[in-house]
Amino acid sequence: MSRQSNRTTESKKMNSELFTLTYGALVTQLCKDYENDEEVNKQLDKMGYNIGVRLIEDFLARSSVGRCHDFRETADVIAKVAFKMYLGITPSVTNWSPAGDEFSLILENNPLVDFVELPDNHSNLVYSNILCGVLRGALEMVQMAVDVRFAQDTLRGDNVTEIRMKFVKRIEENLPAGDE
Amino acid sequence: MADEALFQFLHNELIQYVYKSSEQGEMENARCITKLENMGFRVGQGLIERFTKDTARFKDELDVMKFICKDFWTSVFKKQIDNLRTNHQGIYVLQDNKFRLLSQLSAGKQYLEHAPKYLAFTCGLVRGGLANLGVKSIVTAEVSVMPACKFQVMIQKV
Amino acid sequence: MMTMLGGEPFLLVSKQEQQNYPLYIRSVPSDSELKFHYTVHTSLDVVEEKVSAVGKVIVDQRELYLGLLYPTEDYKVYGYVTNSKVKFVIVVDSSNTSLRDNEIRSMFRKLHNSFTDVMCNPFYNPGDPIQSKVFDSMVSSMMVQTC
Amino acid sequence: MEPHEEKPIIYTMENKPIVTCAGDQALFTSLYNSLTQQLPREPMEWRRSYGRAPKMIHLEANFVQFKEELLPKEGNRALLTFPFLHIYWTDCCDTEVYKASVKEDIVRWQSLLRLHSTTDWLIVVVESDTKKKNKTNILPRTSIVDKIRNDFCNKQSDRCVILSDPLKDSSRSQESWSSFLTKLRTLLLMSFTKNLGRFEDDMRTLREKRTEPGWSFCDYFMVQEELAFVFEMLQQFEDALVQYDELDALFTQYVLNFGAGDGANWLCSFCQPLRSWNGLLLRRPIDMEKRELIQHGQASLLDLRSYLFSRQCTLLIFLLRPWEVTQRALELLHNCVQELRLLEVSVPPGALDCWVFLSCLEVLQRIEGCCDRAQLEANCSHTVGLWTYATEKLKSLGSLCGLVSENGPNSEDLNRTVDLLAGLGAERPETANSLQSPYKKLKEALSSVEAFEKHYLELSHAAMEMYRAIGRMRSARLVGKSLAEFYMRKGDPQRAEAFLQESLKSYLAEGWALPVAHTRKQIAECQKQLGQTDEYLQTSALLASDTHLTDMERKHFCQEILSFAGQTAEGHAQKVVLSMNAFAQLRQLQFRPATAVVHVGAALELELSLRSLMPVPVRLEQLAVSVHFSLEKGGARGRAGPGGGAGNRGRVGQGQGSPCGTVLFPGESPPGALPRSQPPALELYEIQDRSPSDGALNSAGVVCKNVHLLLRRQDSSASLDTPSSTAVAVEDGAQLLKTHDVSLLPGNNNILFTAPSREPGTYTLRQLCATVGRIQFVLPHIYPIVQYEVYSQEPQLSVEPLADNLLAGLPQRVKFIIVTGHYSIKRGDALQLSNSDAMPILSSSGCVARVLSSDSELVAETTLSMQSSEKVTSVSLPLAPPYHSVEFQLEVQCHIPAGPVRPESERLTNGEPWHRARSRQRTSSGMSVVDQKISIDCPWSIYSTLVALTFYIPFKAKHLLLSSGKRKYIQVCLQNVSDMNFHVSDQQLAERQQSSSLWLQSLNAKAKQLVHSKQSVFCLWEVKWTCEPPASLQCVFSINFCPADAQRSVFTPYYYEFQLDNVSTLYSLSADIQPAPGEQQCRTGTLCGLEVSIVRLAEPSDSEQQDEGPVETGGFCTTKLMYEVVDNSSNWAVCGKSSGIVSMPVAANATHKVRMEVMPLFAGHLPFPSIKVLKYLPHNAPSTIPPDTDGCVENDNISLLDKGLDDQADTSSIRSRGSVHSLGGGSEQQQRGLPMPRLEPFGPGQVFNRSQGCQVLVLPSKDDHVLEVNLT
Repeated sequence: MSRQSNRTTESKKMNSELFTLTYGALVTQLCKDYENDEEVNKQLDKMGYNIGVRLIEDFLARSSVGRCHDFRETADVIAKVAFKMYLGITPSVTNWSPAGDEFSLILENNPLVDFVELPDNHSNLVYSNILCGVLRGALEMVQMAVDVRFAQDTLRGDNVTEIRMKFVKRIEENLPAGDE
Repeated sequence: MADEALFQFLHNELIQYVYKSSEQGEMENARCITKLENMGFRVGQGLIERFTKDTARFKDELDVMKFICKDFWTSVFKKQIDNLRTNHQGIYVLQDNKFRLLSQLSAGKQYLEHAPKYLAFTCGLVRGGLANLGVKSIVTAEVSVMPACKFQVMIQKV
Repeated sequence: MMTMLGGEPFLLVSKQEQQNYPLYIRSVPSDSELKFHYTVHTSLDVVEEKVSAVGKVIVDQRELYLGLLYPTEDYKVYGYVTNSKVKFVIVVDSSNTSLRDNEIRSMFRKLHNSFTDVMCNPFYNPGDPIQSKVFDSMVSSMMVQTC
Repeated sequence: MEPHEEKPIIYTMENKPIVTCAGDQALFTSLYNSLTQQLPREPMEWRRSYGRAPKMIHLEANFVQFKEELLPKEGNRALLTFPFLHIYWTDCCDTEVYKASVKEDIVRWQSLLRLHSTTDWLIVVVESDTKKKNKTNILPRTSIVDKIRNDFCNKQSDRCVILSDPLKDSSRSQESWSSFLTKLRTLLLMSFTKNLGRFEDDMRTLREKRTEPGWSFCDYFMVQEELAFVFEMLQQFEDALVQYDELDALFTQYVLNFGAGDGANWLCSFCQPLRSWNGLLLRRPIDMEKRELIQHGQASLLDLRSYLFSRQCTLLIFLLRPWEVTQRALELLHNCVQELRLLEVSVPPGALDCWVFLSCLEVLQRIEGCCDRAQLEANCSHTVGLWTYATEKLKSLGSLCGLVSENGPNSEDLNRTVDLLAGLGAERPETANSLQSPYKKLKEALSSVEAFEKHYLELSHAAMEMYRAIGRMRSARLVGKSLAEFYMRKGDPQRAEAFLQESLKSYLAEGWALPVAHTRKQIAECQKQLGQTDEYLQTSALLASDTHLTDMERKHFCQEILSFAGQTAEGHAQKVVLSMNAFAQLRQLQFRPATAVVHVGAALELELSLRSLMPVPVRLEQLAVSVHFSLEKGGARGRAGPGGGAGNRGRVGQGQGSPCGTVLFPGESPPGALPRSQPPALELYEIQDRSPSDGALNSAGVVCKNVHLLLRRQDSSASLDTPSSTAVAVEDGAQLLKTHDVSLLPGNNNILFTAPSREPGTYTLRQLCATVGRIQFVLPHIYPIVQYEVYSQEPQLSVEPLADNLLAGLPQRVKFIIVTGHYSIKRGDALQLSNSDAMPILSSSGCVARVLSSDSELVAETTLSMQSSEKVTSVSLPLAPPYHSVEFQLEVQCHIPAGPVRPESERLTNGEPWHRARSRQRTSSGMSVVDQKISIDCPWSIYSTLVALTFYIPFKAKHLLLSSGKRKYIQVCLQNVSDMNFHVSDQQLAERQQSSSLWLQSLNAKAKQLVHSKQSVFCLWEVKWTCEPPASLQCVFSINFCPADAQRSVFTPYYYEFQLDNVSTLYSLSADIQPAPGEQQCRTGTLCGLEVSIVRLAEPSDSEQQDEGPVETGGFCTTKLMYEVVDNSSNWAVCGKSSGIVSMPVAANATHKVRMEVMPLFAGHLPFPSIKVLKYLPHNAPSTIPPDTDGCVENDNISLLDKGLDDQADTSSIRSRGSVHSLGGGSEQQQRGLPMPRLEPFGPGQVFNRSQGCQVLVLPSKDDHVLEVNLT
């Protein structure tokens, strides 16, 4: 899948390659710095969070998206606007919980993991975990506390990559977001 | 461009991480720079492998440098190097008058001291790219007026 | 010998410190595997000859595909060198007539692309022997085709 | 005289297109030469069919007499024999003659031509004046020509030309020649084009038929070759070559198809078994024999190929492309081998090798034939392939014919040889007389073992040289390797090994596992044969550990080692030493305890994990680590004690040592992995270039620290592991860590050692040596460096207080710690403590001694027995082994010394050291200390140890003399400076010489009081007397105290002694401030009057007499006083004379008043300015340093207004106010100078100030700003 997508030497793609590779370098660095995968996952999530809280401004500024009325709308914006804008992909939104407070983003292809092959000694690494952090951080800035995690990952041999996202609560007063 | 914003966020986070994970001190600071540079190095290797996949074999060192200044720079920073100079003794100076990773840093002296953090990764990119093309080098950088920036490439004769 | 039809040992040679150590060798298992290795190793002479010829020669001869390096009684040895000075060598049983220059060319392209992906795998440490499963399967499929 | 007739047509270069000549032969013959010469002179453009590029060609022709036979029969496609043009020659100029003979002749000629449908003809009419001369009835010249034209060339008149006076050398004849030649050429070319065109068409149609049954390649071959010939004839070699290449390709395709399954039946002729294999023959332009064979479809594959190639070769050489020949040759040879396989042609063993061998040499010689040395050498790269190929083939022939085996060929071999030679047939005439001909070479090579060797070596070396010359080292080495194999077969391992080692090097360098393994095997073989035992064993070890070998092989080599090891050394041959790294790898090494620092005799364990690379378990008689011992700061540990180990952790493997005392060793790269020399990693850091003037940042950047290292070229070759070569030496004499009978299993093994620790010092692990029978595997250097330390320690006694500071006057616990070091405490050992009265040791019963091990685990606990005599207290020690510690506590009490113990922080002489004093006070706790020394005799030493204990006195006392008029009070302030709280009770003040006339009346509470830490108690006594009080009072203050938290309150007394002098009051001062006249109140900024009155209270006392000599003036004696009005709080501006001298009569109630003016600066209740009175002594009077009693200072504090100590210090400040006289220090310096009047302060309490602390109300003035003005 990644194979074809990389053929083009068009500059936008290039950038995403730069991004992909840089992210890769980061992950491997973390793997060097921390002994176990869980720590790495945590760190990735943190960094994602830090990005998220900054990213949201950029996002709101560039996508003229207004306030979302409900979680479903949020989900759509994330999938159709945010992911498209930043990663050039449009994951599908599925598996709504009956309560409508939890759903899944299904990524057919995840630019972060182009070229990546997980070595056996990193079975517990959630390679793309930064995405969870980003989503968490960004939504927190719009007063939404969410819980994000990877349910499936093609890297780990699943057919698709699935990000599971659960609405926790609405944050009333906007507490200042510090780096984690 | 969207992707780029994302990259810059990531790049900043990278810097934050590296500097946070190490306590301060001259020694430490040096280690951070080097760490960033090394990450860049690996990325550079990968990128150049892709970029040169469909190009003809390079004639010589200069040919390679030109590629870095034109194609490579364009693909990564979406502009060419503004000026390339060499002493024909294996030293090249690449000048970028509006270096992308600095342009987000607001200009002005007080930010100048932070500039090096934002250059290390790119030094690595270049060194990695060159190394993968069989040109061993040392890449350093200098800023005096942001966001203009000079990268100096010292070729190691092997 | 027919058993070796389409049996190409592939190999990539890194340029690190001008040392042509193999990053990846693959061949149809056969008793003449050793001979493959010798042949391929020797072929590096020609590869280097051709590579170093670059710069002297005119531009249009600077393509990555080096063509037939040299024929032996039993094999045809083809070469390819990436800009990152990684050398690919394909050895084909000389009785294998199905593979013409163009097929070989495209095989090299495939190899190169796949190798590029390996290089971009953050967990791959450039210069180490290649263990990538993707790469492996790609090579296998190629070898199957050529039989 | 027809020169060409007999000449048989041979297809050679001499071929020229044929032109027939009919008519007047004599005439033609006369012109023949000039014709043949002139025809090629000028080139002619040949425009060709099928859009082929036009060519300029020089035409030549072969003029032959016309014969009917020459005209091609129907279907005969021979081109070379084809007459392209027919010319009729006549010089007839006479109509009669023409009519008579010539015409018929032409007609006949024409009809013949027409019969064969050739239209390419020309009639030449030669006219010469000579002929006309002797002729009458001349007709105009033209007539004949015209006739001919009418008769024959209807409407193609150009078919008849005139050549006039050809033999004359006139311009006219020139012209006619050239026009004639041009015509001739044109016609020739026309004919070529036409006929070749037709020919090619036929050829093509023929090729189209190739799928039809019965089509024969050979026939077609002949046809197309015909074309090739013509091109060749016309010197169009390119075109010729193309023809052959097409044939080549066509044939190849057929063979491939055959391989793919569809075989054309004509191919069968090529499938016949191989009968002759006399290689290529390139010395004839055309090999007719082979051509015949092809023509008759009897050619074998090799025949066809050989012929084809020989033609291609010829043409390429004409085209000056010899190198293409060599390249094509190699391809051809390979290709033929393939094709024979494809066609499943049965080939006798070795036949092909012969053919290839011969062919290679033939090609090479052909090339040599047409190039000079220089060219050849410059083009090795093109020829070397053939050389090697020939070499290989010869080699395989050699082995086939048993010429390589040590004991020559056997009969069978010989038969084979004979058959092979038979296949060569007889030598060809071309090479018959060249000695170096391939044929001869091969025959000779196969003739005898020696000859073979000679030729084989010759070829091999030639090939190697060339490869070297063009820098194809690997190829050269490969040839070398096969040469080595040859030598092995010849039983000459010596030579073989050299080559093998060389190739091995390069395979190692480039990390080619399989070749490495294979070559090593061969080397092992050599070494075995050469009986190089050590090397062989070393190599075997490498092989046994090489995972690229089969298990069988590995076991075999391992077995080789073991069985050698098993042999009983004949004649005490000393052990064989091998490098260990092939046998096993040292992975890690761990110390217990981790610090790797122990005391003498302590247990230090060392576990090393060794990874055995052998495929089977190996039993080691002994595994030993040789250790280098050095005294280096072994002793130094003594002081450091066990704790010192911590500092030494670094020693464990130079930084590699993790805190857990483990040293990891970088794993050897496993065989086949790549020996990569890592260049030094570059170190970057930030720089900020700031401008020197203002620290502003000029520029910032990233720079590289270690450029110098990085820019240095590092050659990787150094880093290659060639373990076998390095000779390893066992260093002996060193101490050893040993274990016996270890069995190493494949993979990791952990072996435990106990490190020797008898001698104190540093032990460095040097070598690791595993002994297997006669073999020792040695790791020559253990790196990173691993060391451990053994220290020896002197026994030592230390005594430390339990509390952070010991208090005097109370029982205090002190801790005795004995570190036994190397001494062991025996029964009856005791500490002898010399007693001192000041600090008795309270022999508290049931105090216990604890014996601790070096890592402070409790070993034993025993109650101490103590005997005290008046001199010493002896404490009998519990038994304790070396490097243990004994701890016990004793209770001591330090008596507070009676008499003033002055905290040195408060000692003072006259005023000036006060600054220092005060600053000291701030720092120090202010507790006064008592140092107590105990000398202790320890059983391990003849010298007694002095232990100093410092006790702090918990209290500090100060006293004050207070006066009120004549009444006197003594106040004592007791300050608890300790951190404890105390109860104090029955404080008492006693006067030394109990004079009945004076008593001290306590004004204090009886009850005991609690004094908290840092608090003070004040006690007050009134001094009462009946008659004059003595000049000085000796007072002793005493108070009992006991810790507040003490369960049973035992009170200890605290004493404080002090002395008071001149207590009685001599003068009383009083001051009064009056508002300015007419004012009710004082106002700021307005002058007020100040009146000071000094009243003498007492009669002169005798004490007074002696110090200031009163002066007799006017009957009664007076004494001089100096007064001074100062206001330091700057409430007042003292105007006019603020100080002055007054002389007072020495008599009671003598009074003296002084007036002056002061101006209040502020409104409100202002305290009076302070007024001082001092003794003013005449110069002759003896100086008395004021009695230096403690507390007198405080005393002053009180008596001199409420100004703090500052004023005392501020003597300078007084002086600065322009006063001529000085205080204190001042006086001293004046004594040193010439005698002058001096000032002396009065003793404490001698002057009483009534208006002490009085205040006066000052109202604000109307206009403040005025004040501002006059103030400034």
